[in-house]
Amino acid sequence: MSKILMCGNEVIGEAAVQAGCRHYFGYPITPQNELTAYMARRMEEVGGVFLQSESELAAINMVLGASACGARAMTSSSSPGISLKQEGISYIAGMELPAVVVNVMRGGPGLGNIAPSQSDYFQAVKGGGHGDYRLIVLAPSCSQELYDLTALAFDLADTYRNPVMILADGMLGQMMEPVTLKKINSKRVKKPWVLTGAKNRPARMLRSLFLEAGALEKHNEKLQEKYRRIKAKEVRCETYNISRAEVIVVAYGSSARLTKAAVKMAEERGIKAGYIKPITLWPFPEEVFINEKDKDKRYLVVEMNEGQMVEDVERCAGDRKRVSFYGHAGGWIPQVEDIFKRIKKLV
Amino acid sequence: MSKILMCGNEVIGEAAVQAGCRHYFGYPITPQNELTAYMARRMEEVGGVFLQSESELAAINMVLGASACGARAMTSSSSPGISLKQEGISYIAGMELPAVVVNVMRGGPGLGNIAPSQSDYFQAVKGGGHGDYRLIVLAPSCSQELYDLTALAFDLADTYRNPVMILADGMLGQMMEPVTLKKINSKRVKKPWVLTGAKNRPARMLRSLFLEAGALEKHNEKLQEKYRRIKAKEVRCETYNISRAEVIVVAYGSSARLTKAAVKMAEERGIKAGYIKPITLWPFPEEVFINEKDKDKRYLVVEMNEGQMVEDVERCAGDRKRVSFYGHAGGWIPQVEDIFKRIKKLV
Amino acid sequence: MKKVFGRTRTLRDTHTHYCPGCGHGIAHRLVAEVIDELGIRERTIGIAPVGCAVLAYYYWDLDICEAPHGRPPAVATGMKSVNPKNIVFTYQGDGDLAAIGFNETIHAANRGENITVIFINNAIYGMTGGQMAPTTLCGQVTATTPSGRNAERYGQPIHVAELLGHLPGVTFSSRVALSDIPNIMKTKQAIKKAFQAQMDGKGFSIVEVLSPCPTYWRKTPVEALKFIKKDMTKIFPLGVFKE
Amino acid sequence: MKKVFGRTRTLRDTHTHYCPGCGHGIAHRLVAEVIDELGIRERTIGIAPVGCAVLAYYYWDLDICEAPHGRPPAVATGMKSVNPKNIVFTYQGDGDLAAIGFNETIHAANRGENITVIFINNAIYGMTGGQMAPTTLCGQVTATTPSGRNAERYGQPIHVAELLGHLPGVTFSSRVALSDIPNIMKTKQAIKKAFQAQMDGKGFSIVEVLSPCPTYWRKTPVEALKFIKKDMTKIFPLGVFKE
Amino acid sequence: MREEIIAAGFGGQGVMLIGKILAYAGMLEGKQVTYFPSYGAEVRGGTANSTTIISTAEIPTPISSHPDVLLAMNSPSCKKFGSRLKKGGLLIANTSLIEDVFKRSDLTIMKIPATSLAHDLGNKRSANMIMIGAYLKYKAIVSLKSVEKAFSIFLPGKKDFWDINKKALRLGMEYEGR
Amino acid sequence: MREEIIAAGFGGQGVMLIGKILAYAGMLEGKQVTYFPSYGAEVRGGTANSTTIISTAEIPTPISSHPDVLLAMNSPSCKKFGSRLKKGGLLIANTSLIEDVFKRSDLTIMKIPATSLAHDLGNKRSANMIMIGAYLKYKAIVSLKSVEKAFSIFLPGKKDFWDINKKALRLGMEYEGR
Amino acid sequence: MGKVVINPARCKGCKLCIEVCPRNVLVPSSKNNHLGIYVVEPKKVGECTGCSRCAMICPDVAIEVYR
Amino acid sequence: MGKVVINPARCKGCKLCIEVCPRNVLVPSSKNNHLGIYVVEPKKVGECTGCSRCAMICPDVAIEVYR
Ligand SMILES: Cc1ncc(C[n+]2csc(CCOP(=O)(O)OP(=O)(O)O)c2C)c(N)n1
Ligand SMILES: Cc1ncc(C[n+]2csc(CCOP(=O)(O)OP(=O)(O)O)c2C)c(N)n1
Ligand code: SF4
Ligand code: SF4
Ligand code: SF4
Ligand code: SF4
Ligand code: SF4
Ligand code: SF4
Ligand SMILES: [Mg+2]
Ligand SMILES: [Mg+2]
Repeated sequence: MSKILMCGNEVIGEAAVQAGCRHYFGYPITPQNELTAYMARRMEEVGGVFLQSESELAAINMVLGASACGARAMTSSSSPGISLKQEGISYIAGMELPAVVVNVMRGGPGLGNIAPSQSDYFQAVKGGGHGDYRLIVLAPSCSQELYDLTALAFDLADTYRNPVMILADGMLGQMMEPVTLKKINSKRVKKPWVLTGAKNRPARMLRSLFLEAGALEKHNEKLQEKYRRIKAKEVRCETYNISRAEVIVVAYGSSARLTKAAVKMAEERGIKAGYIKPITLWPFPEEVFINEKDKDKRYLVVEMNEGQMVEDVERCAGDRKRVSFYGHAGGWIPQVEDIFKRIKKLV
Repeated sequence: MSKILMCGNEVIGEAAVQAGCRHYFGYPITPQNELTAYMARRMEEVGGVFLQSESELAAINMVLGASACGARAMTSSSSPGISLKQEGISYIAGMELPAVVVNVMRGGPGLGNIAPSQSDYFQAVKGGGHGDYRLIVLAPSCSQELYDLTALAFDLADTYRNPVMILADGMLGQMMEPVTLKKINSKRVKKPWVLTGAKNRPARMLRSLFLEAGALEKHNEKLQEKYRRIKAKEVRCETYNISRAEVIVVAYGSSARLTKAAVKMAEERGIKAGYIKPITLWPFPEEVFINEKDKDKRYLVVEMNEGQMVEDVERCAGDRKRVSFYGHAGGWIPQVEDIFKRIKKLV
Repeated sequence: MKKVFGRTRTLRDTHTHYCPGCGHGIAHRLVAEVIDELGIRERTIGIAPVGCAVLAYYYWDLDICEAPHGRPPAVATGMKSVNPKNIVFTYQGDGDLAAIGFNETIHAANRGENITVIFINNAIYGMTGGQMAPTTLCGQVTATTPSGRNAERYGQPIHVAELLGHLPGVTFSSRVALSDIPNIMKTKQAIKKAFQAQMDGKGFSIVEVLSPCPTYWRKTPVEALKFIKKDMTKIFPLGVFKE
Repeated sequence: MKKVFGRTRTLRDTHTHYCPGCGHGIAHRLVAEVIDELGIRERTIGIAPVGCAVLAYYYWDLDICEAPHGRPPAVATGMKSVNPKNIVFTYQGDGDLAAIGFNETIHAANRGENITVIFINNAIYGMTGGQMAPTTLCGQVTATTPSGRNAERYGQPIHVAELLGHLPGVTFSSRVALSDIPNIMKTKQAIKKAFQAQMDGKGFSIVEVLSPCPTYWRKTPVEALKFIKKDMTKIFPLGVFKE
Repeated sequence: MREEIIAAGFGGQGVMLIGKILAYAGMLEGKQVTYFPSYGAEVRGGTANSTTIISTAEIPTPISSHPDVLLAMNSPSCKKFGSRLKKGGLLIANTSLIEDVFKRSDLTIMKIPATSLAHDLGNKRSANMIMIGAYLKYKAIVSLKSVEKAFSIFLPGKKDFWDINKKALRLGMEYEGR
Repeated sequence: MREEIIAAGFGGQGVMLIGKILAYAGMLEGKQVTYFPSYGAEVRGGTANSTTIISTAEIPTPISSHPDVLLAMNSPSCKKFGSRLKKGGLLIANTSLIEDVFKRSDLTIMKIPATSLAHDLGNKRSANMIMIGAYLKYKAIVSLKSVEKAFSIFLPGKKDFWDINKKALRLGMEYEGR
Repeated sequence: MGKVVINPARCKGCKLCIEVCPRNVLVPSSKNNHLGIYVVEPKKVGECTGCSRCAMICPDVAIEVYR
Repeated sequence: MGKVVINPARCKGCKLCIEVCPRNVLVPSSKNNHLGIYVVEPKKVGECTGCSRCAMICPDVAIEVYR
């Protein structure tokens, strides 16, 4: 299949269309505007619904409504806009509705800037909204993954009746690199909960409110049970040379691209290095760390933030003293050489 | 000083008034309505500003405005409303404005219910908004602490030019118990950054936007430097018997009340138990855990959620296998006996 | 003897959690009757608000969805975009629609979304314990206006039906009241017109219903109806503002 | 010879990031001149929007604060509550004010907050690359309406000045245009009236300024001004809607 | 010493006030106390209840799963909380509105038609005070004096009302309800 | 092989298109490529730039701190990026708008008055194509054929425009600019 | 001639029906329902015209009307 | 009699001033500023009345007017 050159934001859009998404609701924000614009064009072509909402709040709740009626629905934004969607995301998770939410992260906090960043890991992975819910969080690191993981996101969302977040950043969204637009065979998931009007069947309700004594506790247990299933089945992670490595670099998304090159550089210079690239940030690939019992291993976590995933690595690595961090926030992008230097320091 | 009987929400309000807060902006939500109503009454009495805003979004941004002009400003809400405030909180943190935000947590996710819960730990402590910012998070566990910590919150906010969150829950907010309304000697912090009109001085600007190359990175470094200072100076924590204990129970807020009783029960039955009650959830009392090097110690984390602070304990305890968790979400409140049973199991 | 008045199909036979004399019960009945009379129950989707009517899914035998506080018009927009043949309506209080959710209301109305909004204006936040609403009357004492709503601070009550009537996307906007039998009958007619407009694909329809909250008006149910008639309709005139 | 036209005190002498022919520059100047003529610079606080004018703090020599996208009226409300003697104004685009932030606008207006809003209606989201705004004209091609704004889907452009004019808390609401010299002079007068209203403690004042965005209208600056005159004012009539 | 008291009924019967008064009285007598209301949507139409705990030791939770005492003012709340009463607990039932009182042989049960008594007294709203009176009769956890003091704090300045409620308290204390 | 190219100028000069065309041409020739634009507020009024990387190996980052080539279309961008050029790098400067070209003895510098040449050609907007032509002359990383193919992808169907730009490309290739 | 049937389990005793009945058919009773609410009952049964006013105002749809 | 002074560092070449000048005083120049923009310059200098129309429309406040 031949490759084409599109910017990452457009790749996400095309993957959604190929995965059967016909309902997109969004509000412009840099650096993901190409995605909104792409959907505006493409939905006209494929007869889908594109709606520029009055705000991010409206967009996430339009997604809620469309999903409640059975559509594969999506919205996208960047950091400040995603913050505004937190209430809605918590509702969608609580109501067990599928939905795909794209965050093309930029520099924060506040208005920050529009440079690439990975500063919303905590928000995405630990829950920026209220309550004990979890998003499935997918972290692509190149255009091809943007395509493949976006398609996967819709299947996971339907399968688990859970919102899925694509956690990209301004670099991935703006960059063009060749991508193969494989045909996507979407999973057809039955949705016997969808609202269509109570015709020849009992009426249905979709809600996250459980006022009866003990009901919300039960509902939370049900959610947790689902999360355990997801943890058991959906962890995705790329590893390289970790059993022989002395230093394992851990990075996702954009910083993982750089990390790979740095690890290669280290190897060329005779250093035993490897890497772990989580693809699902939640569920986090805990087992990979737990399986590496060798106490002499050192972990270097590289993030384009001030240290967020590093806390998960510390938690899983057995002993946090083995974990070090390299990162900055606000548009900083690591250099391959600098990562390499950090690796060298650790051996 | 004589004690009086007020509900927890009112105690927070009175503490704010005593600490010199004269600007309150809020939107009703259960279980914190008594606080909003109290401020409506009290601000009339003391000549302050009470404003019921049209929404939580408006409320947090009114706080931003009032704080930018030098006022000790506060808002309060409960879980879904706090989710809506995440963008504003991220801005306030990015702009380095002092502010006090009260979250009287209820059951989630989504609409959930109005029963007590501790399900917003992650949101408060890891950052529900976008970007690498930190809130100072104070977790009171009784009415007296509601009073004392609310007063403290205003001082910390001014001192560090940082938003401070009071993380309470429906139980603390609704409960009445005797409290001493000590006179509060608020710290007077100079605010040479306040907007008053550029009279006889250069114009000032308050912003979180840093578009110039490298500027946002620098700004983030400045913030991190501040966070390190806070970590060094402001950790607050209550511990009991931890050096001799075999089992250390870790709990904050409402669940800490129950934990204390359970630890006492265990001691009475000859079990070596102790507890750690973090009062500042951020900065988290990491040192307390790190200081306890004895590998035989077991930690039991008790939360009214599905396991959130437990991740911080796992991170700090040296080896996560030593950490176990007891908790549920959705209005569940642990029983002293059950906590005791869990302690027993661990010895 | 023939039954001349009974419970309509779409209204479940169950106890409601509303206070004695609360207008929500009457409004629920009217909506259910209209739906049954129009024969649209099997293609209708309701959206429950966050407000006293939050449990509406227990009361209407319809497909129903929840929406975050204030967001029903956005949720309805999403729903309608999936299947335009569904009849989608929201049922919202004055806090829900005119405070936190006014932006969603205005924009859905301006887009001319083909949905129906039943707007229960009881001049108070019932659910949360009687705080000021955007429609609270000047001078009215509430939990958050202990000395009465002060126009200096909060301005005049917002006139939703009139304001939305100015938007071209709105096909029907009317204010009615549950103050007595003739007005209850008019309310039903207005609700019917609103749903009919949607069935005819005409765009956004809204019925503002002045509705009693005896509890937080601190009145008996009978006094509450009188209050609507005497005081509330003075500030909120009844009528059709767009048709 | 005497200087009869020069840069006013409050306008910093610096390069702006605006495109050639952008209306923001003219509007900035007018605001600065009014502030200087009224002699209020030293007690004025401005609030910059999120939009092309996000860097306004580099251009006005005033105390200035940022606000999240759409929230300037709420921020202004907070500010004004601290020191009512400060003159507080917001400067907002049509996305900022009429889309994401319309609720804050309406409620601040309805409360009659004693603030001044300069509302730059350029019928587009400039900052983010030319997407549809609530004020985009029907048929207008934008990044998100590749076949032109479709009234079926998005309804008619929102008429902010008229709509706000209906609210009793609003003391002054007017629409002006930067289309030519006489209208630029009228714009300045309107801005002056708006600030004067605030100085007199009269409540909420707003000036809606039709302003060119040559870049995303895909026109030359000269064509853009003609577009305002010919097309835009047809849909958005100039005038005073409340005084 | 530790006493956990639930007062329950429907909205408007004043069960919240019962709880607050008992808590305040406990505080006046130097005890540790907590008071916890039920609230929210539940309050409307459904049952309302409050929990008061009076203790000589610190109170870990203001919520009671197995109370010592239930003051039940209507039938659904009698059912709902009656089954949760501690063995040997005390149930005071407002028989005006409770037809078949919950049956448990391990309880002390006092039946008192508080609503009718209040009616006769001329103030329907005093039924809650009658219930407190009945409680004081059975258990001397707090004194009548403290209750009266607490009452004057929560409902100050309403002289007439005050007198009637004083009577109601006494009526409850005197009633023979076994 | 790995070539990092920055094209920079002000908005409207078509520096983004330069980057995209070079990337596409690289892809056509079976190379790994990335293209990264500068965007946002920066675009307005200020400088605009794009980075293209063409490589035989995987490209870890689309951003270049020390590019091999700079196509500078105006003065500020020549200053801004010229200092970051790799030792031995290539600077192609549009001398129509750059008066004093950045001085570094370790660079190959080509001066070409692209804007005036485009003007003379009858299409001001072709200056960017002239710059590409000049680049092709100095480095054969991609072929003229691939560039022309790429051009027809990004600006399809504009026959007239196409012919002029073909001429522009050749004009650049033929110009002697040392 | 009409008849009203009141479901005591639904009645909340708001008395709106009493207020609107033109024939004063309805009165508060001394019976209370499971919640302890004193419900309304028809008294002057013969007077009822079956006009349904009571039912139309009843917020709890506790009244059926026959004619 | 008037005079205009144009600051080339501020001028963005939008030509609005040219459009509004009643005396056609201003013309596009072939000089470009530091950004490479062809700025506007006064040509028929003697014609200028100092009416300030050009300055009033200039979005970049690049024009000073003397009279
Ligand atoms: C985001 C959010 N904010 C606030 C609340 C709390 N809340 C629940 S209902 C309500 C207002 C109810 O008033 P209204 O909409 O007028 O309905 P009513 O109860 O009067 O029928 C509020 C503020 C909430 N649930 N979610
Ligand atoms: C919460 C949030 N949503 C979206 C954005 C992206 N954004 C920045 S400016 C803008 C709109 C700009 O349009 P307008 O307000 O009309 O101003 P203009 O640029 O046209 O002057 C948007 C959507 C943002 N910064 N924050
Ligand atoms: S509080 Fe008011 S609106 Fe809510 S149920 Fe009671 S009477 Fe009805
Ligand atoms: S994009 Fe439009 S509004 Fe923004 S600076 Fe350019 S011309 Fe002005
Ligand atoms: S039907 Fe008419 S007459 Fe009969 S009870 Fe009802 S209101 Fe009275
Ligand atoms: S109107 Fe209905 S609820 Fe009210 S008293 Fe009559 S029957 Fe009972
Ligand atoms: S109006 Fe101003 S910026 Fe535009 S061309 Fe004239 S001088 Fe230059
Ligand atoms: S001042 Fe008047 S006459 Fe002189 S150049 Fe400007 S517009 Fe022309
Ligand atoms: Mg209401
Ligand atoms: Mg705009």
